[in-house]
Amino acid sequence: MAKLRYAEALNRALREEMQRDPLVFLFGEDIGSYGGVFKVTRGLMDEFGAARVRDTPISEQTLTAMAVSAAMAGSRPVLEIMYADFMPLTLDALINQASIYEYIWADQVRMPFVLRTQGGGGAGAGAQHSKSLDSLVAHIPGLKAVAPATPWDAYGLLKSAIRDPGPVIFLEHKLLYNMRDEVPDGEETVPLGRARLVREGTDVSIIASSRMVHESLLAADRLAGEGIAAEVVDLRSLRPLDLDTLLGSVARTHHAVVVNEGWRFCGYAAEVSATLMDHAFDDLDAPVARVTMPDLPIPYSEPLERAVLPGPDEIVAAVRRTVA
Amino acid sequence: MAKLRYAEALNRALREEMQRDPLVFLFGEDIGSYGGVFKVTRGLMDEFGAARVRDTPISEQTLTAMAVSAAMAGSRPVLEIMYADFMPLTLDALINQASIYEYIWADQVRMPFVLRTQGGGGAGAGAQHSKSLDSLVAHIPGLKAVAPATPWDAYGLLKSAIRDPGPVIFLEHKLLYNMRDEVPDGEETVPLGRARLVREGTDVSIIASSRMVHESLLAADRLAGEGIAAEVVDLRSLRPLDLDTLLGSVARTHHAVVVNEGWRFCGYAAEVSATLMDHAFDDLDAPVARVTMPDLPIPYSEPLERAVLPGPDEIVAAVRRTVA
Amino acid sequence: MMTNGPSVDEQIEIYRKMVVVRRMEEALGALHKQGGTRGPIHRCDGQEAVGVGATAMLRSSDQVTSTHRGHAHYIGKGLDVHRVVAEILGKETGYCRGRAGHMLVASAADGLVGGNAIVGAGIPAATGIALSLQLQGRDDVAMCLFGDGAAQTGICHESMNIAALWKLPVIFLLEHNQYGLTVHHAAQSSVADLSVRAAGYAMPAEIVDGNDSVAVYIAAANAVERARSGGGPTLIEAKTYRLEGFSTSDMGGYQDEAEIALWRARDPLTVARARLAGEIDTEVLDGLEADAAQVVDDAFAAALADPPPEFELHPASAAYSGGA
Amino acid sequence: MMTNGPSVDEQIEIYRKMVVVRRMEEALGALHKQGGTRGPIHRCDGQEAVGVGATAMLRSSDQVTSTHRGHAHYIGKGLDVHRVVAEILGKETGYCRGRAGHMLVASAADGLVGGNAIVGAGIPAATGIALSLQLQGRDDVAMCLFGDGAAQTGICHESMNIAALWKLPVIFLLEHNQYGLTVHHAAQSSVADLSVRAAGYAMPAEIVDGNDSVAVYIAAANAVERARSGGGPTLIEAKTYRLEGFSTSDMGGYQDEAEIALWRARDPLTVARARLAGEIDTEVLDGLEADAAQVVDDAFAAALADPPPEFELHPASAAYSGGA
Ligand SMILES: Cc1ncc(C[n+]2csc(CCOP(=O)(O)OP(=O)(O)O)c2C)c(N)n1
Ligand SMILES: Cc1ncc(C[n+]2csc(CCOP(=O)(O)OP(=O)(O)O)c2C)c(N)n1
Ligand SMILES: [Mg+2]
Ligand SMILES: [Mg+2]
Repeated sequence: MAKLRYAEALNRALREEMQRDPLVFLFGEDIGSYGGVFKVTRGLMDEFGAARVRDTPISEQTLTAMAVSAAMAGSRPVLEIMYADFMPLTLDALINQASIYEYIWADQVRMPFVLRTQGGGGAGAGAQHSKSLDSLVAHIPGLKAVAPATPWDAYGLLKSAIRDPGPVIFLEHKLLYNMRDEVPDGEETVPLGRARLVREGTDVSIIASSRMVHESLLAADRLAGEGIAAEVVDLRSLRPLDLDTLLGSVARTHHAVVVNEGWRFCGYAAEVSATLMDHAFDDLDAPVARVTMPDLPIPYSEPLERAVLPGPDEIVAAVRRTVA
Repeated sequence: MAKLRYAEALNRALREEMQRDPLVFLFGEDIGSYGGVFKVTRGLMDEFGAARVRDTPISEQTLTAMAVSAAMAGSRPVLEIMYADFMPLTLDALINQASIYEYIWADQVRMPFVLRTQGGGGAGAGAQHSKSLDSLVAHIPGLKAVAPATPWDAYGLLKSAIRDPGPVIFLEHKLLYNMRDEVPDGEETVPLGRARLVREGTDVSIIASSRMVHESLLAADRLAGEGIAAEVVDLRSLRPLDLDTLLGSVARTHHAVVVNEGWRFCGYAAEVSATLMDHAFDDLDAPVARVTMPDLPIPYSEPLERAVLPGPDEIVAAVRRTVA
Repeated sequence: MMTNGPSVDEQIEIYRKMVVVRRMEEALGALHKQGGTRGPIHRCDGQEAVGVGATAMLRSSDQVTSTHRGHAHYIGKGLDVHRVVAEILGKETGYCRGRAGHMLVASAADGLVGGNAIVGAGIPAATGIALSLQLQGRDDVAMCLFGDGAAQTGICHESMNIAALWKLPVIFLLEHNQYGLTVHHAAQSSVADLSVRAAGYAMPAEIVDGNDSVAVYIAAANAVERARSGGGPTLIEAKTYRLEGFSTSDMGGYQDEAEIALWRARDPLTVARARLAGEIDTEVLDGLEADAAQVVDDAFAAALADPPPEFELHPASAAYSGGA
Repeated sequence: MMTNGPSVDEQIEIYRKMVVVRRMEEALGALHKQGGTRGPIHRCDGQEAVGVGATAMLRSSDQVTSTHRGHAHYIGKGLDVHRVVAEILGKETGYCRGRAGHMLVASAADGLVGGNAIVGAGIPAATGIALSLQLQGRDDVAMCLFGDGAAQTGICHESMNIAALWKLPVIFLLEHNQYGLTVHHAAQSSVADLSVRAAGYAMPAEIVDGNDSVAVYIAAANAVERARSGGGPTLIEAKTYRLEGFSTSDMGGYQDEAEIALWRARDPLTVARARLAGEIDTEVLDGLEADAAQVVDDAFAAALADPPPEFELHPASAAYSGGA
């Protein structure tokens, strides 16, 4: 079992999938000779050539539309959008094109493409380079969306995403790229659409994804010291949601706290809360708590950024209120 | 008290605000000589000239960015985006620009602009001209979003929106433009951020906006025949949400059904459900039900479109399940 | 690599298809007047020479992307009249089982993917297809037909830059019909001849008489030949005119009658017939016209009698549904 | 309307500001090495002649929009060095109280609104400001400085078309520094000289030596004069070079050493000083350089000692909060 950094795990997944399937190609800004500003595509242009690993102009809207149509024409494009903050530029191609063709054209076409991007705060990158816009992409029918929290899942989910017959939005996190952890030796994939029970507990279910899984684990450690046994569920897949795992957990704990790094209002945590309302109202002894960014742009200065990002303090406080 | 069509009420509001404030100007596709494809700006170019009522090229992304910056420079732009389906093209200007400047620039600037658009299905306009994307715009901090259901509110909210010191997204509905109803004679406005109790009832709160208010009223009529007294709340303002009115209603009825024409997953109804979970869990005798579009693109053919749009049947069924 | 003009046989086939399109448009207009259509229909009367002439030399494996005004493109690319009409009428027998409607018709088997009601969206779509064709080493080409209004969109610029940069096998076929919806091109475009912009991408360009199907054919054939042989993209600006207004919901009043008369005198059907009349018997042409009219009549009769689709949830429910 | 070059006094002031910027960049580079900065800093060493030369003739009521690489624009437009540095360091005394960070600095009072980390976003922003200025009958102008990478974005095209169509008082000042992030312009742009694209908007354009502040000044002054007098927009392409890589996180390796050496020999500070040396005593220049260095040293010393901001929820909570 090799230990790899999250960025290396992604790189390995890309390399293996490109070796396996000549229809896979990569494109995006600075992914070629430079190997990507987060180094995820390092070395791939040398191995696969400039046709299959392409540097592009700064044209996110068109690049995304091209990913959709190139997929339709038989390729398996993997597009890198450098920051999740630029996702608004991709949304016409996603909402008005990728989302509709398969259904509206009565299954005449498939669109097997992956849009990789990375979001999240904590790096002092400012209001236009730090956002988590999970709910924007998770709202779109016809798309899947995943957000790996570990090198293992980064590797396994990216392989599944590339092999999937439809569009997959792949949300990485800038603060996770250097995380080192185990990655399987074989060619194992991780199925899309399945959450992972990261830590068992009996008193409360903390439901999170991406970097917030690690913040939740820190919170769970602290809570254990107070005698509260928190279960931590890593959603991994934002759409479709793994309802069975969620309901199973809540049936055991009767309390839930949802943690998401995006904004609160109409954010991803609202959907998880509403879904639990739909399906687990009778299991719940308290309302589902949401721990999110406040509804503010992300400020630059360190003390300000620290104040708005959700972390163990906020999670612990929400759990205490919930189980009280 | 004049009876005006919804489109005429909007037209009157625009005319009066342009007369009142020379800084107000309108721009958008086909709004000038043609008077708008839904005739909302009819006659205004003749009255105010081509400088203040401008036809534009098809460049939504830039037009929205221009609304933001023209507002910052002292104007009060009112931009028409012809279909809400084109809102993805406006989102970079909204999320990465309009949303952030006031806070990030420490209150050095204000951005008093209005983005008018219209959404909704039922007109056979197909998957790219029928969507309701409420949650996309309601997710953005720093913006307000309103969705009038009546000529009165169309008139009064548009006046308030134009006078507001910040950005307001104004969501009209294509099937309401011909609705005729009372509009105040004076210069009355309707404040942003306040819901309206449309119909009182004791058994369930039906919470809706835009055209879904009328579908909810039809449902309430039918439910009355079954002995279920439904209260209907018209949100009017999607962001900020009028929490007091919602909580007051649910405290009386102990049951809630949220109706929204957008998609379900991460849709606007999820936020209302989650908010009620946050604040009214103990008041609720049953989970909040969501009545929405299924998570599918909107098909063209009439029987298919009718099948996916929420209407009285779906609302009645949801209420029955909720109060059962 | 200059192409000879189309052979007489080819000209006959082009003319036949142009007549089919014209009869279709007229029949749709008549049906609309009777209330037999749904949603606005964008007729292309007067522009048949572009859509049919530009696609006449394409293989079925060549890929065409279209617009909201695509009827001539559909028939030009070889789609079956009955199944096109059935789609426009929202029938189960339509190319997309009634889900698409007239603006979004697609037939993947015929290389038409597809109509598009987001102005400009066909441009990056064709560019992405061309990239896929190039990567797969196929010698097929992609062609997008788009309007003078669409040429003002950002994605047009981004696509042309990328296509020229990567020498993609794509033909940009601009149907300059003088208007974008109701706005004259002089109020949308800073230049009268849009083909001057090609120099900004070091791309060859040409202006042709869009009402002369032979001129369009020759220009397109040269561009197709260039694309197929690795010579990269071409911009063709076909000057033409929309004789029947923007759509069936157009209330008119913004066009100059004299201008319309001028163009009507240069009706592309008249031009094509006059040219053929020098080569073959007029009885043959009369017969061909009668046959074309019959094909259209039969198509409408059949389509009107066809069953509507029945609603079903999409089988690929994982992608089209957020929850499990 | 040809402008004479800048007077000697103006040249001295331009040179002084260029030295200030260079010392700032160097100090930021040194501070970064010590771990004293947060997030990537985009130095503009080598480009000072553009940012300072192009803004030297502007009034404080003229409006400038900038980029992620805006330090020379900030100083050129008259911002205070200490408050700029304080903002870059995230201090309460910064122009935006530390919320913006170095990529987003704005000073509305100085007509700088503002830095922007969405590539290209300053272009429609300036266009919208110009529209507002025109509508208000002010004779101020708007100027956007943007990069060769930004010129490939769709909003650049849309903005130039609109600005030319409406004869807006805006100057498009393209800083062609050969790279967009790590990608050479030859891999991003289909043409080497981006100014050729101006013909596509019937807009005057000019290429200038971007390392010669006098040449930049003259071109900009002519364009400003044209804009102020109702002559509409101009595109100026200033050829220059980024001497210190993309940002402080640039790992290099993609640039040619010989190319860097070539440009270093034409350092804009050397060029400006050499020209001034013919006009005034070198002791004066030495003194000026020492003064500029002192100003920067003092600014850093003060800013480093300044207090960080404290987090507070935004007072305009209605707009920045979804709930009541
Ligand atoms: C992005 C977008 N903006 C606006 C519209 C509304 N609209 C539909 S067609 C049209 C005019 C298009 O003009 P042009 O490209 O010249 O095509 P034509 O109708 O002349 O064939 C407009 C503005 C749209 N469908 N999509
Ligand atoms: C919309 C968008 N896409 C990508 C980026 C990432 N990015 C930041 S700067 C940059 C290069 C910009 O090149 P150019 O406009 O030439 O400016 P320069 O850095 O050379 O000053 C890129 C791709 C971004 N910030 N915004
Ligand atoms: Mg047109
Ligand atoms: Mg550059």
